[in-house]
Parts: sequence; C-alpha cells; structure tokens
Amino acid sequence: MIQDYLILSVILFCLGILGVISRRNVFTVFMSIELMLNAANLAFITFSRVHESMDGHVMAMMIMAVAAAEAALALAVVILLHKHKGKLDTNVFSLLKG
Amino acid sequence: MFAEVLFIAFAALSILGAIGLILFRHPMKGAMSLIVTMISLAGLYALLSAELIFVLQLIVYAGAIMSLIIFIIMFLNIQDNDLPIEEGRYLYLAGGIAVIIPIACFMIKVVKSIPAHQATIVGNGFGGVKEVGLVLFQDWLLPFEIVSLLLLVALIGAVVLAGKRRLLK
Amino acid sequence: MFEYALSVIIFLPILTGLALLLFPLRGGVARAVGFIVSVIILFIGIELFLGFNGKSGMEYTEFHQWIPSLGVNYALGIDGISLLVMVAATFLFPMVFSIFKTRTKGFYGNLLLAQGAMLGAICSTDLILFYVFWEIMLLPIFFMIGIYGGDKRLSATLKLTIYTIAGSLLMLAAIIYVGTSYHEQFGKWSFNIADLQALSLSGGFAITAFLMFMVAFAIKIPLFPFHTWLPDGYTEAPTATTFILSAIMAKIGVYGVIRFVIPVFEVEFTRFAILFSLLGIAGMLYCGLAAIAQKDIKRLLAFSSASHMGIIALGVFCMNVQALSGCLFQIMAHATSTGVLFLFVGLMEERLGTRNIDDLGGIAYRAPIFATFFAIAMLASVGLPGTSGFIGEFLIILGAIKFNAFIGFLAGTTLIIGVCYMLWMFQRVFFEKGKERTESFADLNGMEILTFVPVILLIIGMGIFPQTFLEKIEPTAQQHVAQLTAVSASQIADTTVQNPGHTNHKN
Amino acid sequence: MEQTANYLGLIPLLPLTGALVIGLLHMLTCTKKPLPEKLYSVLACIGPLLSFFMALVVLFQLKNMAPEDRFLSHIPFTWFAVGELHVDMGFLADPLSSLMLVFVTFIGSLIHIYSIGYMAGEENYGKYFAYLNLFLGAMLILVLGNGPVVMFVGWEGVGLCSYLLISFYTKDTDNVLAGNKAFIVNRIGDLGFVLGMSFLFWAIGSTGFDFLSLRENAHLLTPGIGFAICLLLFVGACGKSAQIPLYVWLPDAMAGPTPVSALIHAATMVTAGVYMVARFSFIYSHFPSAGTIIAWVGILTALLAAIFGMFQKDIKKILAYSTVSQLGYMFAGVGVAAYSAGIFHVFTHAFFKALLFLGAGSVIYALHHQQNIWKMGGLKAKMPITYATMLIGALALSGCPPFSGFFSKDEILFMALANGHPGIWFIGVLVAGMTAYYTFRMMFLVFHGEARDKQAYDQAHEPPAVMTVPLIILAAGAALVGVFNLPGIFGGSMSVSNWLAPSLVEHHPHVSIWLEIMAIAASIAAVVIGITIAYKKFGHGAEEPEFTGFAKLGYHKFYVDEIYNAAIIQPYKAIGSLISRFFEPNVTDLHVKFSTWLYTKSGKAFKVFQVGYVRIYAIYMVIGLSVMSFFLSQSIN
Repeated sequence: MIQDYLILSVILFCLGILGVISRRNVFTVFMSIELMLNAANLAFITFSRVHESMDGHVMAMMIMAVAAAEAALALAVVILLHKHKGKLDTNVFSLLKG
Repeated sequence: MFAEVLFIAFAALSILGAIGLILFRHPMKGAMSLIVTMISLAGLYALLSAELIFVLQLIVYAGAIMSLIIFIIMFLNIQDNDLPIEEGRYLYLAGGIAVIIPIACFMIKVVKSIPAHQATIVGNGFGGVKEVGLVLFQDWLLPFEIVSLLLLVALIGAVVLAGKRRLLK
Repeated sequence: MFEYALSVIIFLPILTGLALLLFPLRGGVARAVGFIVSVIILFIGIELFLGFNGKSGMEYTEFHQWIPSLGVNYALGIDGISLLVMVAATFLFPMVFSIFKTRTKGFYGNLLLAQGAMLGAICSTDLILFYVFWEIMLLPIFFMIGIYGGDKRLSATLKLTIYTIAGSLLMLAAIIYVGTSYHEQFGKWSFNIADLQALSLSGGFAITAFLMFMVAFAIKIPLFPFHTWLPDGYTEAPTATTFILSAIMAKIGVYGVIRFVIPVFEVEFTRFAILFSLLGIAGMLYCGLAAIAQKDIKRLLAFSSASHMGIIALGVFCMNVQALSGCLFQIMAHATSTGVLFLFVGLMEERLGTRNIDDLGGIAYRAPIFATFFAIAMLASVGLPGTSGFIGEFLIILGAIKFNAFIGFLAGTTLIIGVCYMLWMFQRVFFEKGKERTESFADLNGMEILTFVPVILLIIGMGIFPQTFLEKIEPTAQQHVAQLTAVSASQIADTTVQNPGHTNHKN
Repeated sequence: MEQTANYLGLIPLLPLTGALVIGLLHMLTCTKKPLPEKLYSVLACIGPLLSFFMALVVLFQLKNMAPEDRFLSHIPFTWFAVGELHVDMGFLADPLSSLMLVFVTFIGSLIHIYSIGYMAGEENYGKYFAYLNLFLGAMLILVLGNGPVVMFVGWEGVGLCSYLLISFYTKDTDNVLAGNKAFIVNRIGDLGFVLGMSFLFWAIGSTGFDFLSLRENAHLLTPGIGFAICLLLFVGACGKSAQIPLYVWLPDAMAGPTPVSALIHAATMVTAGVYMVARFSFIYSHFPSAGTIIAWVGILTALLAAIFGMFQKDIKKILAYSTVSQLGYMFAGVGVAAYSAGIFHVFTHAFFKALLFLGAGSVIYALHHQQNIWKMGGLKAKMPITYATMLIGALALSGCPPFSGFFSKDEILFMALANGHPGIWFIGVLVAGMTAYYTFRMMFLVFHGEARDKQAYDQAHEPPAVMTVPLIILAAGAALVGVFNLPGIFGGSMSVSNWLAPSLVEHHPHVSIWLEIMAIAASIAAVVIGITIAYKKFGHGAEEPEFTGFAKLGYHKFYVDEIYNAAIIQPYKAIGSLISRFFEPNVTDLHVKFSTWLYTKSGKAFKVFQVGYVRIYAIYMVIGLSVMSFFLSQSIN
C-alpha cells in the first residue's frame, strides 16, 4: 500500500526529469519541475501518514510556498525572455558555451 | 477495497496527465494535462487522510499556480510559430528514458526495501487544519517565517524583472 | 622572555603586512613601518641566535593544539638545521626596506607577509603547519612579481606559481600518506616531525611519496631539471623579490629536504641519494655554463644562483656531516653573497635604467665603494677563502669526495665555472672604458653604505670565524647523519646477507 | 717539540692591516681629491718592513733551537671543526717556512720601496699599494700556514691579488683579460689542490689536519690514493707555478706594472707551487713515481719556455718565459726528490729574477713604457747602474759561476743525475745553454750596440735612488746568496740544505766526485756556448729579423694560446650559448611545455561538451545521477 504511493511518486518524479531534459519549450520545462515538486510532496505526505506525524504536511506546505515563489520568478523571466528574444526556447540561453 | 480502486484510478490519471505534459507540443495542452495530475494528486492526499493538504493542493496548486501559468501562456498569446522547433524530440525522449531507467530502478529498489506497512487507522483530526496549524506554529515557526520572507523576495523580484520595460535600450 | 619569540617573528610581520595592505598609507610611511618591523625582527633574530646553545634538539619550542582530532599542532622550534635559515630570513630583510624607495605600500606589505610566512615555514615542526606556511609564502611572491615585476612578468609569475603549486600538491598528497601510515602504525594521528621519525615506511607507496616530496622541494630549490621557472622568475621579479627568492625561499626548499624528508624517508633517501646528487651536479654545470651566455646581468646572476643551489643541494645528498654542515652554512653564505649581488644589480638598474651588460662599463672609476662591495660579494660567491663562500663550498666538496670521488671531482669544477662568468661579467661592467650611460653613476650614499657594511662584514666574518656558526649547527647535523649512516649500514648488512644466497642459486 | 710563538700571526696581519687601511683611504678619497702619495708610501712600507724584521726574529729564534726541534707554532683560534675535520687558523714556522718568510718579506719590502719611485704620479697610487700589501699578507699566510687549508687561504689570496694587479690598468681590455686568464687558470689548479686536500683528509687527516700530524701519518697512505693525491696537488702547483699545460697565464700576466711582475710573477707567488711540493715532501718522498712525473713535466716546461724565450721581443715576455723555464727547473728538482735544491733555487731565483725585472722596469721607465727590445740599444752608457746590476742578474740567471744561480741550478741538475735521471739532466743542461743565449740576447740588444730609437734614447736617464738602491741590494744578493749552499766540492757545507733538513724528507745519494765535476763542467760549457752565440749574433747590434720556420713557430709560442682558445674557450662559450639559446627554452623546458600543451589540448577536448545549452547540462547531470544510481543499486540487497 505505502510502497505503491512511493512508487507512484518515483514514476512522477522520473517523468518530471524526462520532461526537463527532453523538451525545449520553457513552459513545459517549468511545468515538469512543478511535477517533480509534486512527486516529492506525495512522498512527504505518504511518509507522514506512515509515521503518523504531521511534520510532513508542514513540509509539503512549505514546498508549495516555494513553488509559488518559484512560479512567480520563473514566469517573470519567461516574460522577459519572450519580450527580448520573441522565443520560448531554452536554447536561447547559450552564453555558457565554451 | 474501495480505497484501492480509487488509488488505482487516481494514480493512472496522474501518470497520464504527466505523460501528456511531456508529450503535448503546445504548452496550453500541457498545462491542462498537468492540472489533471494535480487534481488526482489531491485525491491521493485525501486518501492519505491529509485533509489540509488536499485542500491546499486544490486551491494553491491546481487553483493559483496553474492559473497563473495558464494566464501567462494566454497573456503571451503563443502561436505555433512561437514554439521552438523540436526536431529530435522523440530521440531525446528515448534517450531520456534510457538514462532515467537506472534512476527509477534504484529508487524503486529503495522503496521496495522499506518494510511493508499496512495503513493503520489514524486518530481523529489527523491532517486537519487545527492539528497542522499547531505543529506549524509551534515546531516550525521560524522556517515558516523565513518562507514568508522568501515569498516577499520573490514578489519583489518578479515585479522588478517583469516590470523592466527598457532593459535593452 | 623569549618564550613566544618565534610566534612574534612569524606573526608580527604577517599582521603588520596585512595592516599595511588594509589601511590607506603612503608608500613612504609603509616603508618606514616595514623597516621598523624588520629591524625589530632582526634584533629578535640576533638574540635568538646568540641564545641558541646548539646541544642538538629543538629550542624555543612552542606547542599548542590546533586540530586535535587529526593530531595537527601549532608546534614551533629551532634547531641546528633551521637556525641559519632563520638567521638569513631575519637578518636580510631590513636591507630591502632601506635601499629601495620607489615602491608602493602594497609592495612593502607583501614583503612583510613573505617574511612572516617564510619564518613560519622555517620554524614549524609540524608537517601540516609547515605546509600551510609553505603555501602562504607563495602568495605575496605571486603578487609582488605579478604587480611590480618587469615587462614579461605575467608569464613569469604564472610559470612560477603554477609550477610551485603543482609541486606543493604532490607534497600534500605525500603528507597525507605519511600521516595515514603513522595512524596505521601507531594508532593515533600525528604530523609532528619528532613523532614521524619513528615511522618505518617501505614499498612502492613510500618511494612514490618520497619522490613527491622531493619533486616539491626540487622545484623550490630549484634542482635541475625543475629550474626552468627560475631564470624568468628571477629576471622579471622586482629586485627585492628576487633577493628574497634567491636568498631565502630557495633555501627553504633545501631546508625542507633536511628537516622533513631525511627523518621520515631514511631508506629511500639513501637509495636515491646518488641520483639526486647527480642532479645537483648537473644543475650546477648546466646553469653555470648557461650563465656565461647571458646578456642581462640579472639573468646571469639568476643562473649563477641556480648553479650554486645545485652545489648546496649536493651537500644534502652526500650524507656525511661535513657536507651537511657545509650545506647549512652555505645556505647562509649564499644568501649573503649572491643575494646581495642581486641587490647591487637592483641599485645599478635603479640608477642607470638598464641591466644589459653591453651597455655597462667602467663603473669602478665612478663608484669605487660600490665596486669594492660588489667585488667582495662576488668573491664570496665564487668561494674565495677568507669569505663566507669558501667554508661552505669546501666542506661540501670535502663531503662529496667521501660520498663518491667522481661526484666530488665534478662538484669541484664549480670553483672554475663560477669564476669564469663572474669575472667576465665583472670585467664588462666595472672595468674597461666607461660608457656614456655610466658617466654619471653615483656612488653609494651614506645610507646605502650603512646598509651594506654589516653584510660585507658578515661575509668576511663568516669566512674568518665560521666556527661561531658551525658549532651551533654541527651537533644536529651529526645526529641527522648518524640516522642515515645507520640505515645505510643496515642496507649493506642486508646485501651481504643476500649475496651468499645468490651464489647458492647459481650453484 | 714545537714551541709556541704568539707573534707569528702578526707577520701576515701587518701587511693585511696596511692593505685595509690604504684600501679604505683610497676607496673613500679616490673620486675626490687624492691623498698625497707620501702618505700611501709610508703606510705601505711599514707593514712589509716590520714583517721582515719579525721574520728575522723568527729565523734567529729557530737557529737557537736544536735542529730537530725547530718548529714554532701559533694557533690563534679554531677556524672550523666539523666531525672529524678540525682546522685551526694556525701558523707554523719551521726551517722551510722561515727561509721563505725571510726572502719573501725581504724582497717584498724592497719592491715596495722600488714601487714608490716606479709608480710615482700614477693614477690609483693608493690602490696599487693596497693590493701589494694584500698580496704580501696572503703570501705570508701561504708560507706560514700550518695546514693545507690555511695554506690554501694564502694560495687563493695571492691568486686574487695577482688577478687584481695584472688587470691593474683596467681601462685596457687586454689587461683585464690577462687578469681573468690568470685567475681562471689558477682556479683550475686550485681545483686540483682542493681535491688533493680532500683526498688527503679522508685518507689520513682525521687525527689532525695540519702538516705535523699529516707528516706523522704519511706512512699510512695506500699506494693508489697516495699517488692520486700527489698528482692532484701537483695540478695545483702547475696552476700557480705555470707548468705545462697551465703555464699560459704567466706571459700574459706581464700586463701588470713591472714591480708586480718582479714580486708576484717572478720572485714569490709563482714559486708557491714548488714550496707546496716541498712542504708535502713527506708524501712525495713515498711516491717517487709521482715525483718522476713532476720532474719530467718540470724539465719539459723548462725546455718549452726556453724555446719561446729565444724568440720574444718584449723584454718582459722574455723574462716571463725565463721565469717559467726556471720554475721548470725547480720542479725538476723537487721531482727528483732534491727538495732542498729546489727550494734553494727558489731562493736564489727570487733575487736574480726580481733584480732582472726591476732592472727591466727601470729601462721601461726610462724609455717611457717602451718594452720592445728591438727599439732599444746602447743604454749601457745612459744607465750604468741598471746595466751593471742587470748584468749580474743575467749572469746569475744563466748560471755562470760564481753567481748564485749557478750553485742552485747546478745542484738540481746534479741531483737529477745522481738520482738516476740522465734524461732530465741532459735536457737541463741544454736548457741552461738556451737560457744563457736568450738572456744575453736581451742584454746585448738592450744595452749594447747602437741606439735604435734615437729620440727615446736621448731622453733616457738613470732612475731615482729609490729605484736604484733596491737594484743594488738585489744585485748584491744575486751575486752572493749562492755561498749559503756551497757544496762540498767548493769547500762549502750545504748550509741551506742542512738548515732545511728538519722540514723535508730527502735522502742525499753518495756519488763519485768525478761525476759531480763532469756535471759542473757540462753546465759551464753550455752556458759559455750560449753566451758566445748570443754575443756573435747580437753583440755588435743587429736588426730585427723576419721570423721564418721554426723561429716563427717559437715566436708565436707554438700557437698554444690559439689552440687553447679554439679547443677550450670557444667550445665553452659555444656550449654556454647553446644551453641558453637552445637547451633552456627547448629541451629542459620541455616538461613545462608539455604540461601546458596537455592542458590546452585537454581543455579543447572538454570544450566539446560545453555546448552552452542549459538542457544539455541538465542531461549531463542526469547521466551522472544515472550512473551513480546504477552503481548504488548494485550495492543494495
């Protein structure tokens, strides 16, 4: 039972990674990160249930808060990107090229 | 029995939603399928008797954050030709899966090694607003305050970043 | 009263140096401060030297725990091996401050930092502490060459820094190896050199660690063929830096070998001694020959310095008390002769704006005092009896002859090689007809004479009364050599035991 | 047993102090108004004269002791002591060193006095006397040193002063080069000395590294090492005393002022090698084969230098080659184990050669620095004192009885014959004839015949008394000192040899008196023939000939300098520049170059991965994570 929840969390997390590394669309990448956060949340809640302690719930709330902050900033960046480059492609950021 | 059926349904939905997110080309569709995942996760939280989180998942995640994302997508008025041309998308996907399988295997192995634990019946009020609130404001007060600061910073940052009109001039 | 003298001479310059870097001061003020500090240290150094009784063993020891879990301590002390290096590092700095005026405060701050770090490396008896100071030492040098050096300073300073850091990292690895093997053998952590002496290392790892140590020190000394940073570094560095590089920093390399390598790696040391002594000889010959072809007087001195360092290093590898004492003595003698020659060249450059030998000539007619002082330092550098250079060279050659007659013979050729390029240079710079440039060369002024007279007296004094110095270093040298000879004796015993076995096999 | 004499150290110290005082005075004043010459002259002469009187005191003190106890020592302090090595800064006066001491201080004082006249009006007057005093101090340390190391101090010290004085006129590059040559060649010899000394120490020096202790232990030397020590020390002597193959510096050394040539490069310093061999006679007497090598090197040098001397035209060069030639005799003497004969020749040679040089100096002085004998002539009338004294010197040099040179040289040749070296004896006699020839060639060309350069001749005059008086004193010495060592055949008792006996280890062979008479007759005949030929050719004036054939070869000194230049100096420089131009940047620096190359290359190789796209970096991260997970999952279960 518990393991099933955790396995689901793992699967979602891996799908999130997949989204980050295989897509170039900024929005999709961003939402994949949200997905990974959600997967983590699920694991927290599950463990919280197992241990019958509500610290996991608190943690999940914090993650939500972080996710909200992240969303605000990331979307601001996306707007800037769109404004200056007119693109939604992560490959626009290539200043790191050696 | 009923809980198990529900679990399987929610799990299937959330996975489908996640797969949709990865596969849809247009972010709007992706966002929609992510919302499916979010809602099914909320259902799973309910199954885990986390009432407050269930509510918050629906309100904050599925409600606030996702609507913010969708709002921005619509605000930018994204057309098909705005989207990046991702020719090797499926190649990347295949490669990604190949790379991820060991990670998944490893994590699943870890999960399997956790001793099986049948859900016991939890006491009354587990995961309720009051109980979580008590924990939050007693044990987790300082982190909570710091998170609020973080939100404030993010707020200001977002305003500064998005508000710069003449950045490149 | 002198309980904390060593800490004082280490940290007074470091703290003053940092203060100079931090506070906005004019160059002149910084120079005055630096001069005062270095004179204070000079007096402490004299006091330490006079108070040292030389009955083999550490004196002026200080001991505080630093990282107890790893057995790293703040342990300081002076014995016969470090005494003369310490003396060189304390005695010679005031000269730098009193001669060169045209530098900014950053330069003086870095000089003080360098002095403190060098003294730290010289006085520490804990490997880790030594390593820390050893690395700190490089920083001010890096800045001094990189900021205040000559035209090609950037490549020179990069070469020097990367080269020495590469060597130091090898040494760090070896230090860790030594520490862990001590832990294995004795069940506790210690990096104190007195404890590490008890180690018995063998096998491939020990040889590798030994070679790593040797490479680190060989780069600093510098031993052939690791010397290639030296000509560029010495030439591009501002003269004061060249002076401390050649007079003190190079010596710390030799000192490190004696202090840390010999006690820990007796077996490997005796095994590789012949190889390293040949390297010393090769460096002496090679750099001595290269010196004759130099046009830049500073570069010529740089090669000459490298050539002498070869001989000094040879003194370490000969494994007898004469050579070792000679080497320790020569450390000081070389600092006062070749080091001081660098200062003279710096003065010349300051006055004439050139270091090219072809542009110079006839300085002796314009500046007899300068020429005389230069000549005395030069003669000490070529090892004329009656000057400090002779005692060291003679003892080293004497020891080398015992070690291996052929190496002794080759070591002896330093007498000839040194004299060839030095005389040639002296002739071109000081004699012959005066050139236009040198017409207006001003002789040393009162302050400069006052600065150099003590050194000149020291050169001659060390040549006539070397026993004052030798009697303090000899017991420790004796002890060190006794250790090595015990090892080589047991090796000989091993081989004699093995030989019958071999013949049995043949039968 | 030896006695202490606490004034011995003062003997070298006095001239050294003089050097210091004069040097400082000169150094501080020379760029401004120079101090008066009189001050320097007085200061300069005090030290040598006092040393001379103290040397006499030493001599008489020794004379009053029993012959076998004639050792005076003075050890002011321990110089350095490391392990078994214990070297005292100590001084030893025994018959050998006292003899050297007396004549070194005597001739040194005379030449100081002579220099007052010769150097008058020169620039750097003070510097000259500072160097001269320094030289005397170093020479006295060499003579008095009680062990090889202290001796080496003086040994190198005189080399330094020789360098300084040869290149005294520093404005002329050739002079400085001559000085450099002298110093470097001397250093080659010093290498031999140091190595020999070191071997000696490890062989027998650990119980005491002074001459007396070494002498007691000399029998412990093993043949191989002893032979090597003998040869190495002889290399040192070769350098200092200008023997084959290191003689080349001495002729060039004539670039210095003439009194310097007289003092350093004729009378005292160059004989230090002979002195040293005699000092080590306790070793050399154990190894006659090494002695034979020395003797042959010596006599061949004598021959070679005599050949060169016959064709020179520079008056100082002629004297220089004659010095080399006489030094060859001395080595032949000490080589055949006739140490006292060798030392006695050193003694007499000091007188007549100093005399000849000073006389030549007077001539040069009178002719305003003209040194070419083909530009002189007929000076007999103008400079009678110089002529008379130089004639005595020339006769002594040629070995004409009864002048001093005859007795000393003849003793050497006779000992060579007596000790079974007829070849050396024969060459020696031949060289004696050649010596007589070139000496009188010089005398005839300079003093007889017609004046070749009228203008210079008219201005020539006898030098002032301060220069002629030393000449007269030396002439008296050159004529008479032979009587100190008259052999039995002339009714003497070999007093110098007997005096030296306690310091030396030598055996006097007994041979028939007829052999001795025959040897003497041969020598005299050779001398007479030599002088006659010279008189025939040059006695009535002659013009400068064109040299051809062998003469040309001799005039150019067999092109030895050129050969050395091509075979040693040029390759040395070439190797130097090869190293600094080619090896240093291209070969030795190779490992540095290689590592920078490796860094650059590997940097470029890794650059491929730096595509710049964030997603790709994420992929790297995930790949890393994946590999890590793979290995971690192996360790689970």
